[in-house]
Amino acid sequence: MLKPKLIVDGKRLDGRAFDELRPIKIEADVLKRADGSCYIEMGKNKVLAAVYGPRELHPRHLQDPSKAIIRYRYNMAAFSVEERRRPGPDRRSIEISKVSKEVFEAVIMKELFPRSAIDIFVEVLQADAGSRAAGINAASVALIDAGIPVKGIVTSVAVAKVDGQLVLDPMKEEDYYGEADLPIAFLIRNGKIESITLLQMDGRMTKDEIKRVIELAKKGVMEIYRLQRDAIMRKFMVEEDEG
Amino acid sequence: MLKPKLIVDGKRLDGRAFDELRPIKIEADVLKRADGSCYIEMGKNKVLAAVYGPRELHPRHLQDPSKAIIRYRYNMAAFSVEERRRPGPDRRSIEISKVSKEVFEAVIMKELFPRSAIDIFVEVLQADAGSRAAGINAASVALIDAGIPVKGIVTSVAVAKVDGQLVLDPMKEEDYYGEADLPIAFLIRNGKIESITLLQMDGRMTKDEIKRVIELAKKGVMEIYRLQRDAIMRKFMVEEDEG
Amino acid sequence: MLKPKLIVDGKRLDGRAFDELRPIKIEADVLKRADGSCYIEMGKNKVLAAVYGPRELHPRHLQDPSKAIIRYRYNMAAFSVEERRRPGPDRRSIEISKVSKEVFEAVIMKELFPRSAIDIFVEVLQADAGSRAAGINAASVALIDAGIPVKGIVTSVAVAKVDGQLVLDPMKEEDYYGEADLPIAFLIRNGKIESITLLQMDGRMTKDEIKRVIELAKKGVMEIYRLQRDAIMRKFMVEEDEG
Amino acid sequence: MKAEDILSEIKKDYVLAKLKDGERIDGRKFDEFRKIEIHSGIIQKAEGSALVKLGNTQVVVGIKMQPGEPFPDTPDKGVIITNAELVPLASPTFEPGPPDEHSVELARVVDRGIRESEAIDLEKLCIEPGKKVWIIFIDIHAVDDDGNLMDASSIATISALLNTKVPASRFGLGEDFKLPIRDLPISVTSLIVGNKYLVDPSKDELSVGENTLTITTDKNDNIVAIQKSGGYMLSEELFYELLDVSARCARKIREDYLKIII
Amino acid sequence: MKAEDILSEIKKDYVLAKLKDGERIDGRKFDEFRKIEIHSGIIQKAEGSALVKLGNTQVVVGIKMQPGEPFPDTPDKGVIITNAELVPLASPTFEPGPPDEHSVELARVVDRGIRESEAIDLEKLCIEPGKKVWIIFIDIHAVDDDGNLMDASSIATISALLNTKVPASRFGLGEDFKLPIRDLPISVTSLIVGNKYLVDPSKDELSVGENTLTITTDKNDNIVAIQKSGGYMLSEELFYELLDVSARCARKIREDYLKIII
Amino acid sequence: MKAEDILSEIKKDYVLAKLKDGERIDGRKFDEFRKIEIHSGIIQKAEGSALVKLGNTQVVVGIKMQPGEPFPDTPDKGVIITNAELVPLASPTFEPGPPDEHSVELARVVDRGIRESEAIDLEKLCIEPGKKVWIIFIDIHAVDDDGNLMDASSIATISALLNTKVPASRFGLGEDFKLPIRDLPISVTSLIVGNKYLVDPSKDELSVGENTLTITTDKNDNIVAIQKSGGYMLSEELFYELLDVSARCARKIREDYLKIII
Repeated sequence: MLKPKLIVDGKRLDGRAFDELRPIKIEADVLKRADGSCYIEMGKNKVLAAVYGPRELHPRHLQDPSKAIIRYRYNMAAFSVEERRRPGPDRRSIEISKVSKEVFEAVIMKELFPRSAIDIFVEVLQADAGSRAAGINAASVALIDAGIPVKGIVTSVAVAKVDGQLVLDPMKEEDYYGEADLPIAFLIRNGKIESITLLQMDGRMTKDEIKRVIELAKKGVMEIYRLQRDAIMRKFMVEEDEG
Repeated sequence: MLKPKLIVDGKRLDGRAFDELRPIKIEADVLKRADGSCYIEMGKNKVLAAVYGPRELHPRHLQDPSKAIIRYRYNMAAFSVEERRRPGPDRRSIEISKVSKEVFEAVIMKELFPRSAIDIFVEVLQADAGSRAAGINAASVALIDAGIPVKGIVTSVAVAKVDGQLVLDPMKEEDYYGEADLPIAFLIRNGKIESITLLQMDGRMTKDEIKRVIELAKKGVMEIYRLQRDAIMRKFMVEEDEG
Repeated sequence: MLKPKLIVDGKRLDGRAFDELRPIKIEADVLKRADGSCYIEMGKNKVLAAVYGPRELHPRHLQDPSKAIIRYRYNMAAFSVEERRRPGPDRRSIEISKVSKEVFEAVIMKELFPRSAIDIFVEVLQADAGSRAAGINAASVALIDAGIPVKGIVTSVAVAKVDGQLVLDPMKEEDYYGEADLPIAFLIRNGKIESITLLQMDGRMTKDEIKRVIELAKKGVMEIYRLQRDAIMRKFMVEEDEG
Repeated sequence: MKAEDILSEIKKDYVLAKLKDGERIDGRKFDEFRKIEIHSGIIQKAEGSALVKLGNTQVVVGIKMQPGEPFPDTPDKGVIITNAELVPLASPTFEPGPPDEHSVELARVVDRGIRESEAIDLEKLCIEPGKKVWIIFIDIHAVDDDGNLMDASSIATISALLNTKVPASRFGLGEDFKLPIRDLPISVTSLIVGNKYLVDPSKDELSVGENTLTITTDKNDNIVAIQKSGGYMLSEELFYELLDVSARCARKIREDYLKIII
Repeated sequence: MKAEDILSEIKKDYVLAKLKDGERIDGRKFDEFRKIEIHSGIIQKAEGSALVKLGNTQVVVGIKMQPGEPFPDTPDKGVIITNAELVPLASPTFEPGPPDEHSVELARVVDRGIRESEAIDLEKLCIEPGKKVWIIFIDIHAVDDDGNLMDASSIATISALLNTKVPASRFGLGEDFKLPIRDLPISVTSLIVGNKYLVDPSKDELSVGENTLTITTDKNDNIVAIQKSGGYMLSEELFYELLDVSARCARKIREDYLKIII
Repeated sequence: MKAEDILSEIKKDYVLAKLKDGERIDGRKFDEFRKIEIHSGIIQKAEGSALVKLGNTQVVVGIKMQPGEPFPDTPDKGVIITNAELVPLASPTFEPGPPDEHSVELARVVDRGIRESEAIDLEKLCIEPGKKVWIIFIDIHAVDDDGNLMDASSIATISALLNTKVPASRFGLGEDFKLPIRDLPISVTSLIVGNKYLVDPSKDELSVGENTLTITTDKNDNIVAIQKSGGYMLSEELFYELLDVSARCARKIREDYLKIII
């Protein structure tokens, strides 16, 4: 496969500017059985998140007497990618589940629920680069929908380097052919970015580039954060209307 | 493979009439270690059933404080079919185990044994269409051999539609080339058919045909029932002789 | 592959006499985290053994109220053999782990530690015939390093029949092309061989040959035993120096 | 007794009390389905797809196709492989791991409906007899289990197949073409309570015990699959009644939601 | 203490008490096998088969054959694959699941007897050197474990091999022919109690501790496999005695039950 | 509270108390690695290998190579497969079984360092474009986990690659040749405690919580991989500081231990 030109006339393949997100749609409370849930579309990514808990943890010897255990399962549907994938966790899913779990370990007030489990399940129905970020963004809303106390909202996005240029929220071609990819998540509290909760990178960048990446990511997450907040607002307004 | 003619001159490939069972042999109490056991041959099917229990169930959190848990494992030996099969459960075995378990959940007086497990194990040594029915017929006898209180005897048979004709207890060729197959089990109490405990179907039949299938099946199970009863009688007579 | 001549001019391929061991190196206490450990080289075999315990055994229903449970895991690194092997236990490793475990069940004073587990882990970094014997020899030293009470030292070696000749401690070519292989382990107490703790054989030998094999093995283990003892001595002398 | 067990006990009593009065807890008739929504083609990366909502129950089915080897005994026919994932997102009782007996049964019963009704013209999926045919992967992904995943999956599967394009061009095998569908098998599942039935049971209704009968019919009202599920006794009379009820319900679903000339 | 543990304790005491008097609980001599029954060819769908009863212990062995690739280092020889299933039907202590250490050991020791005695003439199972040879699947299916599955399996395996027909015609490879067998390896397992042995131990006898020694001999009394199994100390003298005992027992089994000219 | 939990609590307090005083418990500077020992080529049966000791932490890496198929999207490049085994010999908390999230993360982060720095010239490992390339198996075998397996594995991996001979002659593919290495990626892992960092944390130091940041740099100080690991909040400032610290430490390791002209 020949690498296509990814930047043409200062625009990206899908016509976006370098610092432009793909279209995003967020809806809270989309599942009945789960305690909290959220559906997100980020470009072609279509992702569901559900939260169950706090609930009893079995077997008992896994319980932590001082806090809740957070579990996170990132899973891709067999039909979510070009080539049908065999169901079940692969190494990539296991790693994403681990680092995403750690995001929420830092953010959930887990000391309030000793001996219990809080389960976060993310199902990727369609994937197109950035599904881990989409999952985290949805999970963050689902947690609030479930009424679980958190220190703030977590918002995630990736920044890539393609054809020497830093671009926000890369889609599949940019991820695949790009020189570097950096997914990141921030804790946002009272509308302000407070700290980094997820950080990974692969590719090749200078220290200077990385600093610019972080700035670009911060711009991106603030936009996503507003959409997360809106989704939560819409949900609670509906409830008040109904109440 | 060309489908052969399955009905020739009003007779089936093995010379049977449409409503005729294959030769059946049933023997109770054939295993020493099991609490109850039974060996059955239905045509070329050779099947062993064993019952263990009521016995303690581990791990404890699987116990039901109000009744015994029934477990059923239908398993085919590697050498039981034409092509050697890889040991371990496949999807077909898992489904058969499930529906067969449910047969006995309806029939065993499980409320008498809270917190315990009753295990039914079926090993197919040779298979030739109808092995699930053979397993259920053997398991029913093994349960009585084990002295487990039941609401009656369960008897199972299949009916198939081949070359447009409904035939009782299809053998492999009829099952494979036939247009429909309906395995069924009945609870028989005091020599009378009382209700349906297993019912599956695949193929294509009209409602009317299905009613005729059920009548044919009822004729079949009454014959099998007599052989099950005889096997149980023989076993208890032997015990009295020895006693 | 053509079988090479394994005995030339009364010498083996690597120049050894029939009753000569390969060079052996033993070092105790080579790992920090383990409670006891040992590294051994027997010819090209490079093997690590570690002991953990006595320690609590989970889940609880596996505990034995009268004694410690001994567990033994023989594992080969992916890179330990010519062709990369897929990680995880194969049937050979499972069998070796079982018979090696039984060696130490006979030798550890396990009644002193009811309800607990003593774990012996053997990692084969490089294998070249005789890795199970090397593992047992290292494990025996690691147990003493861990301070676990034992009835004596266990020492193991193999004897093979190659080109009609019985040879001590076969290397890979002798094992592969030989007519028979007999791995054995003895309990040695107060410098004396007391009894057989491991015994396996495959190949073809007469009763008379087997008796000669045992004599040869006894000669071999006494030499290895001295090296085990030295390794233990060196370790405790170091401790005293440091103390 | 755990809180959830008590809640389940209360629901059960309520369902049974209503049933005595000849009513269902949500006011439906005994042979009435919940509201059905079908969103076809929602997974653009799949060859075909559908999200089906059956009341609050939600299932996504995706269809993938690729060339592969035929089975030796049907060298000139395409191959159907059906799989169901009951992911833990969909219910507090589902656990991660390989398919258990529930997902295996779900996949196999849906598969039988498609296969036995000959809904897909498999002969048209032969590329080179004995060597290469189209493999159809039907992946059922339950996302919200508010009862009766079976029928939601059945409807989602046929809906997904109806919008499936065979991706011939991607594999250099000519132009893409619509998957040849020639029947519309629909399963109808009833909860059995004594000698009564409740079609399309909700999760709350299922609290009385998960005893169901699934009957799948084709467009000509032929029965193509039956599955009794659950440890209960079924009377012959009720079974015969449900053959009619199921055919009637399936016909209505076909007419209301799958108005496609075949 | 659980009822079954107490029962086991009582059995153990009884076995040991009898042993002190120089007796076995069922009156057998120390080097005497239980009654052996061999039912050959009972699985018609297999290429070879046998059900063996050793007292109440029962094992079925089935042999399947199919063409396949040889191992790279033996390009002109057939391949033996031996597998044992200790299915939960056979004993209250067996559990479903992949082979554990007991079934792996059983399969491997039986396999070694067949392999090392060169019981099967593997050269005659080469179809095309380096490309295609006959694969022999030996599947050991324990159905009732009343002690000494090892020897029951060993006898059942050689019995099944003796009635195996190579299914050449089914694969278009000429006429079927008898599997070429040239030796009759028989394993003999003894329970070790201190410095005593009990050949062919029953389950009740094994309640004293599952410490056994298995010695397999060929038709010329050569030893072809040994397996010490269990966490115990074995004396050299007893080992040498058992070499004789095992050869003698094996010879008797060969003569009484496998009277076949090879 | 279990003895080990109390011990861990005490260690944690001690680490934190020292930290308040601006010190590490073993007297190291905050950006100082423990003593490194590299033993290259210790596994003669592997194509390349190294045992690395990082303080008491020990890791063995073995490299195996064999011809195989390329990935369809890189038909002219060799393939890297990296696997890590956290065997129970190495730590009381490791359990036997398939790779868990820790070993998967370890393998993937090491792999990314090698891959993204383009340390191996994969184009030179093409045998026949689209058909046959060299497969490189990197197997990381942890044998003593006294903290920071990540960096020990990273150093051991590049060391093993540096002494790897491509075994061309064994596969009839010409003469053996040295694996073409063109960069020396080194990962540097820091423990994060509040707004402080401790490079190359020991197990005792990790008792304060396993919150780390791994930054891998190439020989030109480019960042080629980053992994935040652990449930904690990282400040931007600390991150930027660690980019410098990590590059500096990596440079020192490269100079002190991997003095090889590339």
